[in-house]
Formats: sequence, C-alpha cells, structure tokens
Amino acid sequence: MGLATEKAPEYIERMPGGSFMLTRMDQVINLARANSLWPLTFGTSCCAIEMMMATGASRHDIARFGAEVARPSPRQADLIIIAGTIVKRMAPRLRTLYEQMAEPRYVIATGACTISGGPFIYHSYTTIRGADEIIPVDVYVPGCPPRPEALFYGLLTLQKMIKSGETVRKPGIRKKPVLSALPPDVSMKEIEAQMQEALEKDSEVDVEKTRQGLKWPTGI
Amino acid sequence: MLDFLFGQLVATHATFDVVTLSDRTTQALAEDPWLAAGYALLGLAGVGGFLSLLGMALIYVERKVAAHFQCRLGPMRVGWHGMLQSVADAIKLLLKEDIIPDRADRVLFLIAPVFSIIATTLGLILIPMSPSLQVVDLNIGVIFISAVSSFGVLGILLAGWSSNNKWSLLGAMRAGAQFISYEISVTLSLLVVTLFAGSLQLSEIVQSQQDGWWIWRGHIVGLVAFFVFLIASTAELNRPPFDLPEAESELTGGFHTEYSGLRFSFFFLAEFINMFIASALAATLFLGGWMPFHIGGLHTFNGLMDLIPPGLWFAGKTTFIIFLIMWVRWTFPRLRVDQLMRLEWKFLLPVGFINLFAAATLVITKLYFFPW
Amino acid sequence: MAVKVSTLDERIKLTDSADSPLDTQEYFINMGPQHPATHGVLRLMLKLDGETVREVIPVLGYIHRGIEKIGEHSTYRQFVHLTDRCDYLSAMMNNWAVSLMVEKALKVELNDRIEYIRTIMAELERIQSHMLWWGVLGMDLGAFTPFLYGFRDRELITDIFEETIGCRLTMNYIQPGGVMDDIHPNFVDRVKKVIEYAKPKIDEYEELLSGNVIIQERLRNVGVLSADKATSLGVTGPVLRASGVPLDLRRVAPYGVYDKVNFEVAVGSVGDCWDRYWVRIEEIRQSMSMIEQLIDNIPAGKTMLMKPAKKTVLPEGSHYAQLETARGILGIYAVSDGVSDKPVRIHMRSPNYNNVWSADEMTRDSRIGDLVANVSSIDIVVPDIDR
Amino acid sequence: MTDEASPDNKQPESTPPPAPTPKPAPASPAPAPQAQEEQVEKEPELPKLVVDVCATIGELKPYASESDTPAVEVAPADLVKSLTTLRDNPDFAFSMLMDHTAIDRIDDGQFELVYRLYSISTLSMLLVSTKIPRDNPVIPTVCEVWDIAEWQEREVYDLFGVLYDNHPDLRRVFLEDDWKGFPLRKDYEDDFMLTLDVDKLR
Repeated sequence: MGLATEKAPEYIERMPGGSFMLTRMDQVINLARANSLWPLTFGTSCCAIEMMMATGASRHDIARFGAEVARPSPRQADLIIIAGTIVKRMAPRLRTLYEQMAEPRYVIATGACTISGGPFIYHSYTTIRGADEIIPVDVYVPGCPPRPEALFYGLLTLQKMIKSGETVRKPGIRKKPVLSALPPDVSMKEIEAQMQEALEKDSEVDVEKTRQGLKWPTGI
Repeated sequence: MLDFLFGQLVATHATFDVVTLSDRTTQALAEDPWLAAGYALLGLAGVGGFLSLLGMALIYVERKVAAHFQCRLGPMRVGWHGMLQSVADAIKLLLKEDIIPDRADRVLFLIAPVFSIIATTLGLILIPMSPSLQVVDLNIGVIFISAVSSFGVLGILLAGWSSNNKWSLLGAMRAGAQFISYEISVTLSLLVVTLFAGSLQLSEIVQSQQDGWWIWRGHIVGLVAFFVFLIASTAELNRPPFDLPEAESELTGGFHTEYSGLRFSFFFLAEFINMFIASALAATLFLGGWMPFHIGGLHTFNGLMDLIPPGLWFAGKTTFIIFLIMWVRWTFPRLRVDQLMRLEWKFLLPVGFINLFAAATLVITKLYFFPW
Repeated sequence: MAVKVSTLDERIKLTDSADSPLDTQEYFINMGPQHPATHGVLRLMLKLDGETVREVIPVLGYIHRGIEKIGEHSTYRQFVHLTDRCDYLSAMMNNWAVSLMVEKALKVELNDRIEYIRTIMAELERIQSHMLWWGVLGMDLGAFTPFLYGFRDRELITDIFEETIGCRLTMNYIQPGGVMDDIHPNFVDRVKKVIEYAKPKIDEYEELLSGNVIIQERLRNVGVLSADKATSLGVTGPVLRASGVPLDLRRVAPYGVYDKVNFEVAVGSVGDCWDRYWVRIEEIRQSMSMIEQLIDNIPAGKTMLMKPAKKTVLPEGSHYAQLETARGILGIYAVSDGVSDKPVRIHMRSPNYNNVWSADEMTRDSRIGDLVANVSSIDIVVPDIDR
Repeated sequence: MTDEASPDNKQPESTPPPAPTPKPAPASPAPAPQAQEEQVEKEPELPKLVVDVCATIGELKPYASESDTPAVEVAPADLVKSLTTLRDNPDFAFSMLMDHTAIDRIDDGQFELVYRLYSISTLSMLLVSTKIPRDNPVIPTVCEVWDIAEWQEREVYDLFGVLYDNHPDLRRVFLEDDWKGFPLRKDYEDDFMLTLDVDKLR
C-alpha cells in the first residue's frame, strides 16, 4: 500500500487537526476506490454472458460507474466478479487469481452457483457449493443468472460498502451494508424459526431430518 | 484585392519570436540566479504537472470517445459527465499494493517503468506548443526525438524480461521487433520534412511553414510522408491495430502482465503521453505546428489567421490527430505478427525510400507547389 | 493386456532439446483457464516455437459439473433445466433436444402451434447466438466495437424472450409435450419489428468487419480444415458446413416445421476461418427469412399436451434424438429401464466437445494470433464441452 | 410429433424405428407396414440397414435390446475390423463417429459400449454396441478409424474407467489426473458428493 497509507497516518494524526485530515483523507481515498473498480475478465458459465451484457451492451453500460476497464491480468484488477459455477478443478485457480490481485481487492459473487452451488448441489461430484468456501466474498448477487441490473445493484452496494467502510488506519476491514433493519422486538432466532416453518410447510421436507442425513463437506 | 480593402488594418505576416524556457533561464542566469532557479523550477513543475494532467485528460477523452463510438455514455458518475473519473483512477492506482513477483528480477523490474516514463518526458520537453511555450529547443530536435522515443522500448523490453513470465516476454519481444522496424519508417518520413525545411530544429521547421504547411506544400510527397508517419507512429505507440505487445486477447496483458498499481500506471501514462507526442510531432512537422494556416502571398488572409493565437492552432491540430488515432483504434481489428512485419518491410519501407528520393529531387529542382 | 494411462505432466514433457546455441527450442505455454480469448475456462497448452504454434493441447474440466451424473438422479423434466446451463447460448434448442427425445420415445404427436412456436424460438435463439459470436470474434481479433454492436442487437431478441418466457438466458421454455406457456400477445409484432430492424444491421456488420482488409487478412486461408478431416474429427454445425459438407439436420432430417419453410444451407468451400465467418453471417440471414415465413402463420391450438405433474416413464431401451443447435448437432441419448421416471444413463452428444479438438488441426504451424482466430471461429461454449 | 416420427430415420436408405409408430413417415419405404398398423405384440422386423450390414459383415449381429436406431452388436475382438469395414464400404460409408459412450450395466456386471455411426452420403445412422466385463474393462481403440474417437474414448475412460488398448494418449479429460474412482459408474462413492433421495424423504 506504500508509504502514504502506512507511515503517513501516524504523523498526520499528531498534527493539530490531524484526525480531521485523516477522516477527509479516508473519504477521498474511499471515493476514489469506490468509483474506480476495474473488474477482472473472469467468467465460467452462463452468468458470464450476463456480466458481459452488463459491461458490453450499450444499453446497460457499466462504464457509467467507471468499471468498464476490464483487465485481463489479475495484478491490475480491483474487482473479481465470480460469474458461474466453480468446480473442484477451478477452485485452486480461483484462489490463485484472488491472491495475485493487489490489495485492496473486492469480490462479487453472482448467480446461484457461486452462492451455494445452485442446481448442481446434489449428485455433483465436482461442484463447489459456494465460492465463499474458497475466497471471501463481499457482495452476493442472486439470480440464475442475475440480470445486468442486478449486477449493477451489487456493484453499487459494493461502492456503498467501500465508501463507508475502510479507513487508512484499518485497511481491509469493511463494514457490511445492512440491507434491511430488523423490527425492534424481533430477534434473528425467531426469524429463522419462522423461515424453517415456512420451508417445511411449502415443500413438506423435514429440514432438521434432512440436515442430519446430509454429509456436509469438510474441505475441498 | 483584400489588401486594398483592408489597407493597413491588419499587419502582414506577423513574425513570431521563439523564446523557449531554456533560453529564458540562460538569459536570467546572467542577471539574477534566483530568477533562473525559479524558471528551472517552473519548467520541472510544469512538465511534471502537464505530464500527469495531460495523461489523465487523454485517458478520460479516450474513454468518452470510445463510448460514443459504441453508442453508450462512458463514465458518468464521478463529477460532471465523469470528468473526475481519471482522478479517481489515479488515486486508486497510487494507493494499490505494489507487487513484485517472487521470481522476478527485482532491480530491472523496478526501473523498467521509470525508463518508460523518462523517455516520454524527454520527448515532451522538445515539443513547440507555441512560440513562447517550449522547454528546450535543440538544434538537432528531430534526431533527439527519434532517439529518445526508441529509448522507451528499452523499458518495455526490460519489463517483459524481468517479469519472468512467458507472456510478458513474448509481448516484450514483439514490442522490440515492432519498434525497431517501424522506427525506420518514422525516421524516413521525418527526413522528408527536414529536407524541405532545411533544418533539424523543431522551431525552425515550424517557422519554415510560414507560407504553407508541408503536408500540401510538398506536393504529394508531403502527404505520403504524413500518412507513413501516422501509420508508423501508431505502430510505435502500440496502439490498435498494432497493439501486439499487449494484445489482450492473445497475450493477456503483454509486457505489463505482472505490473500492478503505480508501476502499471507509469506504463499506462507513458502510452497516452506518447500518443500526444506523436500527434504533436505530426502536427509540428506536417501541419505547421503552432503556425496559423497561411497561404503564401495572401497577406490579408494570413493576417486574419494570425488573430487566432498560435497555442490554439497547435492544440487544435494535435487534438485532430489524437482523435484520428482514437478513431482508428476503435474501428480496426488487430494485425497478426507476420502481417505487421510484412506491412513495414514490404510496403512502408519501400514507399518511404521512394518518397525520400522524390523529396530530394523536389528540393534540388525547387519544384514547390507554391513557389513564392 | 496392460494399458498405459498417461498424465498431463507426461504429455507436456519436452522431448527435443537444442543441440547448439543457435538452435531454437520449443517451449510450452499455458493459455487459460482465465484468459480473455478462451471464452470462459478453456485451457490450452501451447507448444510454441517462438511465435509459431506447433501443437495445441486443450485441457478441459474447469467447469465439469457432472451434469450426466445429476441427470441420472433427475426426471426428464428436471433434466431440461440442466441442459439450459450447458450451451447457454442455444438454451432453447437444448431443451428441444430433450423434449424431442422424450416425445419420440412416448410417441407424442404435437400440434402445429407448438411446432411453429418452437421453430421460431429456436431460430431467434440462433440469431442471437450468432450475433454474440460475431461480436466476440471482433473482440478476439482486436476490434472492440463489434462486440458492443453485437450485444446491442442481441439485447432486443433477449427482450422478446423475456416478455414471453420471463427469462433472458436460461429459458427452460420448451418442455416435453409442448412449451411452457403460450406466447405473449405482443410476440408476433415485436418479432416482426426486430427482424425489420436487424436486417439492415447485418449489412452494417458486414460493412464494419467483413469488408475490412485486416479481417480478410486475418481470416482468409487461416485454420483450413478439409472436409475429410472435419468428418473424421466429428465436427458438426457451421464449422463442418464451412468445410464444404452440407450436413444440416434442419434440411436432411427435418424436425419442427423446417420442412415447411424455404431456406438455403450455407456451405463454404475452403474450410478456413473466413468460410466459417461467412457461413454464420449467412445463417443469420436465412434464420431471419425463416422467421418471416413462419411468424404470420402461427396456427391456433394448445401449447402443452403432456401433463407436467404426471410421471414420465420412457419405455425400456435406449432413446436418441438429435437436432441442429447454433453450434452443431446436439444428441440426447437416454437409456431407460421402463420402470423409473429417471434414466439409467443420460448422455449428451455435445457439439462443442467434438468441435474443440479441431483447434489443434487448424492451428498447427501458424501463429498465436491465428490460434485466437481459430478458437473464436469454432465458436465454443465451454460449459457445453465440459458438461 | 406431427409427421416426422424420428429425424434420424426419415432417410430413404433407412427405415422407421423397429418399434411400432402410430403414424409412419409417408416417404420412407417401410418394409413392415402391417406390424406398425396392427399394433400387435409381435417381434418387430429388422430395419433394412441392419439386415444389409449383417449380411455384409459376418461379425455383426442384430442388437437384441430395444433401441430406436438401427442397431447391431459385435464382439470386442472384432470391433476394429468391422468398424473399419463399415467406414470403408461404399454402401454404408459411415464417415462420422457421431458419438461414443458407455452404459454401466451393473446388474449384468458389464459395460455396454455404444458407437453411434453416421453416414453423410446416405444420411443413415447405425448404433454398434459391444459389451465388456466390468471387472476387466479393456477394449481395443478405434482411433485409427476416426480421429475423434481419441477424445471420445478419453471421455469414457475418464468417467467410466474403460481402458482402451493402443490408445495414443489415454488420460483423464475432465477430472484431475490424481482423481480416485470413475464418477459415472453406478457404484461410485465420494465423501464430497451430496446425495438426496427425494422419494425416501417423503
């Protein structure tokens, strides 16, 4: 990250009004980072077409957000949009790509396959069930495949996260955006219970029993 | 006729006194050393600031031009119509992690981008932007520029070699071959103009176009030289359709595959500034540089043209050529390696030599289009 | 008998070495799985001599999801979903292949409305697939603008799909026994409008790319695939037709209503990249004319003849159906035991898997730039190769 | 289907499928129209192509198992020879290996290998089937006959573990070289793979 972000804050903070300056600096840096997300040209399957649609088609035009500079080399990219299923053979490569990227780096996972494995969860001997088993994901965009508009929403959410999250003093720590606030007297446990009830009612599948019967993977 | 109507209203043939920054410094040195130091500092800051500002502006323009060619809008969110997009990119690139690959040749890897940017800066200081806006005016300007521009490829070669990446190496080798080949054509077309102008000094070449620009005063020879220069310098800039060293769909990132953050931005910047230098050189040599549009003998017309400041003339001409290069980039597909070499050695080089010979004949026989 | 099984490491071992310092030495370079020109996650090991490609070794499996294994545990109607995600650019034709197989096995007779809708949808799909290919070819050859133009016009067809089906890419529209839902009331008008709009656009495409001297130089006599070699390599679709073999299932074994429309099968003569380019451009034109012939005459009728909720059990034995997708012949091969509603074995004869191997034959002893053009002109969709 | 019962069998050289169809294709010269119209349980007559092929090449026998394509059976030892004849004989000219795959007949302890041949000149399709034991799955390769066989056989090796003798480059195609087991076998087990039996859950 260099001198500016590692050594400078200590000296600036000691100056009169230094902390105010640091905050301003954070804001400027975050604004710059948020508005200049260069994606890596990476796509494995169907979602990649919708991603290309978002970047390519003039109707959608991701360039408006300053994110059309698709870099083929991970060294120069800031954002990796995981578009499509990740399988066992691809997983180490994805990890390598992520590690080759320079900090700060951001990840958007688009589509059902990258979030959970999608239609390929059961009976598939290669599909990784969720790309977040391999690399940390910042924003999930559901859909199969998500529309370009959905991808834009994901991108804007990521921008919001970057703008409000990282500071020069604590790089790499991001505040996850709260998408919807809970009502005052409802706890997360109650919501989970309700969701389970609804699920059981709709599909007539005993979730608890199923869960016990399943062998979840321990690693890749 | 026009002279009769306007009488002495407009001075005929305003003369331009070329005063470069280095001249001012030398003059000031005799009188006041502090003033000289001030001038030197001004030059340094000016070149540095101009370099980065111009780079950012050109990147923004490139993105906008591309977007509008492709029926879209381009950057829109940062500032008015995305004006500050390049600023955001620059800040981000400055603060990105600086990765040096484990097996890379550290020293060469670190100095390669610096080579690239130094070559660019050295080229920039020679460009006469207006009679009073030029940093140095060497008497061998043309030779110096062509020498310095070849220096840039050294940075690219070093980058490709030191990255320890096969794709980078392939890209660097392509760049080397391409540079060496096309440099010949560039020099040949530069020689045509120096023959016409009778000087290697850039400001004198500009002055020599007082009665008309070399692109049309040199008959067809000037026009051919202009096009050869345009094609060959586009090839030297590594811009499509000659962007083989960094051909995205073939070599991923080419020579800069392993570069990140600030060092990558040096290459990025150098590429765009080089585009400016090539355009400015084309404007200076063939389109009269800062010299207004003159037709020999028509004094009133020439005087009217003189009302527009020379700086604007230069900016207009350069912008036009930059736009031309961008236009080509977003329209044409890429050539193949052997086709690229064939174009140079089998087409541009013979044309260049024949053109030079024709130019020499013209100069000896004094068969200019407007002999007055 | 001891059968020798090799590995990738053994395959890419260099056998020759330079004898003197002046000799050049071949080397391997890895292209992919993340590379802009490999259309996803295809990995190519290139044996290079300087810039010259001596050998191309495709390494697959970076998106192998085991769809055939999943298919053994899913009903035929569920399997239709999975085919969407194989060759996602001709998703509806994949659906159709499964439906055709089931209908053939159960001897379901379809009415004309279903056949008309299916044929029109398949042709629209073919147009959008070829448009996307055109754009991507342009990008692979270094021209970025065609990419945008292709996507711009493809978007209009996607809109039509979205209106009727609700999906843009993975449709799951053509089902065994009919189609998922009736067409939208606006469908006919919109299709006509789009065809009217797109017809001059094809000429514009030709103006932008085909006439360009660099494109001609890059594509002509590059990647020549002779007819005999192409047949032996099992290549199908536009790639085979460009080599001069007029095998188009729409013509030689018509399904849908292809026997009721007039169209010409575009056939190349040399088998180079240019022929493959030309065949696809011509196919867009033919598809448009087909849609124009059909769109006004969609007869009335039901759109679903098999009850979706009913268990579909195919008779015992093996069943096979094939059709022409945008990339070649897709065959669905299912073996049923006659009891279960799930197949014992389901196999996709995917066009891309057979086509991709021709890259080696095309590219030997040409440049890296030619390799990019060849891979692009084969028009591969990697998830369909790997399945 | 309206009037084209099967896309593969509408060629003049070939015949409708052996199984009775409610509405035979009008153009094709069906050798057994009675069997199709009466819908009686009766041994369906063999397609003309199968009869021709079996008459020409002695090693081939009509395939007993029900298939909608004209099908013949061959012993593994005669495979290469008979397939070469099928390709070179101008009457058949099966110039294309459309598809090659395997079926795991775990109950019989056999792999059934299926070669689907396609002729561009006569536009007919023939299915050649052969069976090899499951515990020793070795079969000669047909790479010499069709080029694409090399890679189709590699796919079958990858997913079923069928070993091809004399294959020039037999290695896995989709999975990594150190993968344990062959996933499309019916008895394949994997810690990673999740199984879900919907019927059992209900």
